[in-house]
Amino acid sequence: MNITETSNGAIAIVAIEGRLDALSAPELRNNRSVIDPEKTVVLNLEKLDFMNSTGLGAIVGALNQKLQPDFGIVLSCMNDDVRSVFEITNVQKLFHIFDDTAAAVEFATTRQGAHT
Amino acid sequence: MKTILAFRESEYAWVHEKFPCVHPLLLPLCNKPFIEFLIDFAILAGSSAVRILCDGGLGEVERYCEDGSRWGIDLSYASIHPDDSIHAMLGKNRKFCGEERVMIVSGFSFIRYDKRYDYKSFVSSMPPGEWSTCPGGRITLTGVPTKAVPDWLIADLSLMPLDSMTSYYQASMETLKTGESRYVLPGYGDEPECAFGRNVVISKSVEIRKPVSIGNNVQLLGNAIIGPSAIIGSNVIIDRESSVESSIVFDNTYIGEHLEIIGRIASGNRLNDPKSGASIAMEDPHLLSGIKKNRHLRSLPRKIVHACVALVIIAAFFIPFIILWPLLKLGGHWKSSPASFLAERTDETMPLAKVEVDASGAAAAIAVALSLDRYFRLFRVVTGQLALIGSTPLLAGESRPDAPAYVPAYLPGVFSYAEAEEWAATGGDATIVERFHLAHSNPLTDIGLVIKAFINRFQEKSTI
Amino acid sequence: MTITETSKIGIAILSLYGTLDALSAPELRNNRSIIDPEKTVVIDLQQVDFIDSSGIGAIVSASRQKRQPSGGIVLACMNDRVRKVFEITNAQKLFHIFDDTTAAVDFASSRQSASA
Amino acid sequence: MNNSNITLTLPAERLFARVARQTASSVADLVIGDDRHEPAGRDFSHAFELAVSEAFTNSVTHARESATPQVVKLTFFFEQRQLVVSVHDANDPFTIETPVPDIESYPENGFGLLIIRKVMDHVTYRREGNYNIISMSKTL
Amino acid sequence: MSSIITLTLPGEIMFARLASQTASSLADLVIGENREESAKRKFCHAFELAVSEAVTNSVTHAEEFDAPQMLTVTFEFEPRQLTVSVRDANPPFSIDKSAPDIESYPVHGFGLKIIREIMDQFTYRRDGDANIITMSKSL
Repeated sequence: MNITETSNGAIAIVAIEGRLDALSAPELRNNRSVIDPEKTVVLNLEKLDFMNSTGLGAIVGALNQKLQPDFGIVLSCMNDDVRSVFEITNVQKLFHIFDDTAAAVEFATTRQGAHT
Repeated sequence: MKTILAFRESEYAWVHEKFPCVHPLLLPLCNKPFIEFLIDFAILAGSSAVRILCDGGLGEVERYCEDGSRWGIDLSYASIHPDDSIHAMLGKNRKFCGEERVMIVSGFSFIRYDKRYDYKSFVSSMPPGEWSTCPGGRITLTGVPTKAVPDWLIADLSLMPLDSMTSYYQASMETLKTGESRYVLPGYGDEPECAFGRNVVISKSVEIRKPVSIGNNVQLLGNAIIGPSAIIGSNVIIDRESSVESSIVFDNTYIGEHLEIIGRIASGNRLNDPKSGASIAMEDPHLLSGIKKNRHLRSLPRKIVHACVALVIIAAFFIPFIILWPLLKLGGHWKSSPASFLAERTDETMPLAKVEVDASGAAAAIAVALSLDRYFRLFRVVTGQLALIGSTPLLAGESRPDAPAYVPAYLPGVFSYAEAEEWAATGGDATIVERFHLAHSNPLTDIGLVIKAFINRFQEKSTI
Repeated sequence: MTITETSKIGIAILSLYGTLDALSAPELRNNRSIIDPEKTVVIDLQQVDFIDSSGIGAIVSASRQKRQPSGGIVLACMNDRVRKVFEITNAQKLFHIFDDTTAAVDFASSRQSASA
Repeated sequence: MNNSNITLTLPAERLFARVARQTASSVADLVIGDDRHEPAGRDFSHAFELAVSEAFTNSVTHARESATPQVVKLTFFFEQRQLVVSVHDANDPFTIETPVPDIESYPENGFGLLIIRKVMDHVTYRREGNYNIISMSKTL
Repeated sequence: MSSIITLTLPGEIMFARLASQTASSLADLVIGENREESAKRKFCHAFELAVSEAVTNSVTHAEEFDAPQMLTVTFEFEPRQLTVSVRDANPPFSIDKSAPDIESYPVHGFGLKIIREIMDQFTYRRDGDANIITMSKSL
């Protein structure tokens, strides 16, 4: 799995490429922006081919550590396979999910602005 | 032009409670699931792509609608939060919307449209904003109209909230009455106000009163009266002398004999009164019960239970068999001829000895009373080829009984469920009883039925 | 593997999609345009995700059946994985290989009219 | 992943060649870890995909017609940066010293072993009881 | 006709990925009536996900009891159905029916719920001192 990180204002955009499972989940858990409780992160999942429940646990775990549980992590560009794992476990209720990364960043920026 | 269909779980929570067996968006209206009416309307309005948004799970809807290729459109799914405004929803689906005009149908409501109107040009000329509303439901248009259209063009429509069983019943009956003139409905042949699905078996003495809609794999038996205003789902069995009038019968429902269902919604073993919303659970499965894909039937536990009980019977009757069998064989009373019977798997047959014991002497009478004529078949239960109790084995030549998709039609057994009934069920009735038990019984009830069948054969034979 | 056949100015274009191995090679070998010795065929390999010796064998045997072997089969849009196997087997020596289908078709039709 | 042994047993049918090669590619991906996106990594995995596809297809084409379904067994073993895959089958003995096919004669077969020898660093064949074992290895 | 395919691998976390990819490529060979691409892709993803969960479970449980052992994944391949079973030497484990509730931001415990949702049949049994999870789905 490859993680590439960019940022837009105060928002960190973390793009995950490849497979998110028990083997690669630690890499996401130890990502600096993901761990930082104050940092709002947009997780761009466009190039994520496969995710299982351990991967899902890593993303939910990351949200747990955010000060803003409502929008600390915003998700964008999920494919159908990944979305089905969120829906089966009902975890999609915990996240705001966008089909466009720019729109997700805008949403996160407005929410961040409103809160600080 | 694109369409977004947005729903919130809270809007259809009542469906989960009243009809747990179906996903609310797949709730049948007449003979089509609710969501298909909305997809048809989106296509009529000129949509090339439709996206269904929901704050809950859409798994079943996705399994049913898949990628929309069946309607020639691009169908996708996404999740939203319950408190998302229309603007927020559009933001979350910016890539989907793109620059095109988007029609957003939000709320769990039924769209009364008429397929004869030209909604396509109507939609492309309307200014952005709200098109139609009802309590809890709204159709909104975004983007700029693309062409001016003469204002004499009429393409009216109205929204009706589906917020309770009463409104659902009303919408269903309305759809049935207007039928295929307004909506895109399957199953309408040359007979007006009558829609029939595939594999519908109607006994000659059944009376059909229009308007009626009947689904796939349905069996209507002697003297049943269907209609007027009856919506029958798929995989339904309506037994003799029953009548269904201005009522809805959900998929996979079995309606027993001599039952009058008037102004009711029957689903599984529940009978609902759409006016009061009250619903009663029918305890006696013979009266009303749900037919669900009987996982017990072919599964391992059932075969194991049958095999164990068969072993017990083999052991218990070993001594009488060893004594009586040679006696009868020598005396020429035991006639066994090889024959081949239909096996459980569709295209297979199996060799099985046909045994006749002419109960002339005392020995023969006892042998038959103890069902020893079927002793050899018990070994087939141990090997799993035969069930201990199931359908009467059919000769290879006979036609295999077809059955509603969910209901297993044929499982050859040493004993037959028909033999377990108090009154001797033969011919058509036997198959009905067998089918009923095939659909309902599980390993434990089977044991009870085997004992009953054995006793019936014991009394019946010994009384000759 | 699926084969979609189109044709342009009398040249048959076979676009292959998926895997060309021992299991799918017969499908290519029995294709009508491939068998017809008079027909010049452009094979578009862009969507081929895997080819092995059976695949190479099928393409080589196709050109054997054409009246003029070196011109009968023209290959287009080879990705790296496919080109590597052609190079290992030296089969690229037997074919004219283009990175664009239209160019391949123009070449094929010029050869066809020249030799007709 | 060091000195661990993975085995995959498949029926000797063409249909399963894809499973054999995709499994080989997955094992190779695991061995090279995250630099699977580098060209070197992709070549390493593609090499095993090709080698296993060829070896498996050979086993299937020469499989004996017999009542008991013939089986092909693959074993993967990784040690000191070298991945070794061996293919076991119960066919008649054969040799891997086949001549390089002369391309000008438009040959239709014989490419298989050529590809294996080219993409793998080391290829050996041995007979064990009535089993053929062709083992191929490549160093990272 | 049904063919048996067996994959034995060491109980290490990286091999959950290998097993799931092998399962997916086998699922791809199962022929369904409908030739629809999306239905086939969903069928493959179902096995890729289910086997990934099952093997990950086996390996993570093994780590708890530090029992280094081999896992055996057996596939029964039939024209329209695939059955896969995962056998490990871990001590017995309980499959609680309840899925973790969502509000408590659970981090694990989803595995079995996912398998049950996407597979047609799922059974767990003990055989001697081994656990055997069996899952099947038809196209």
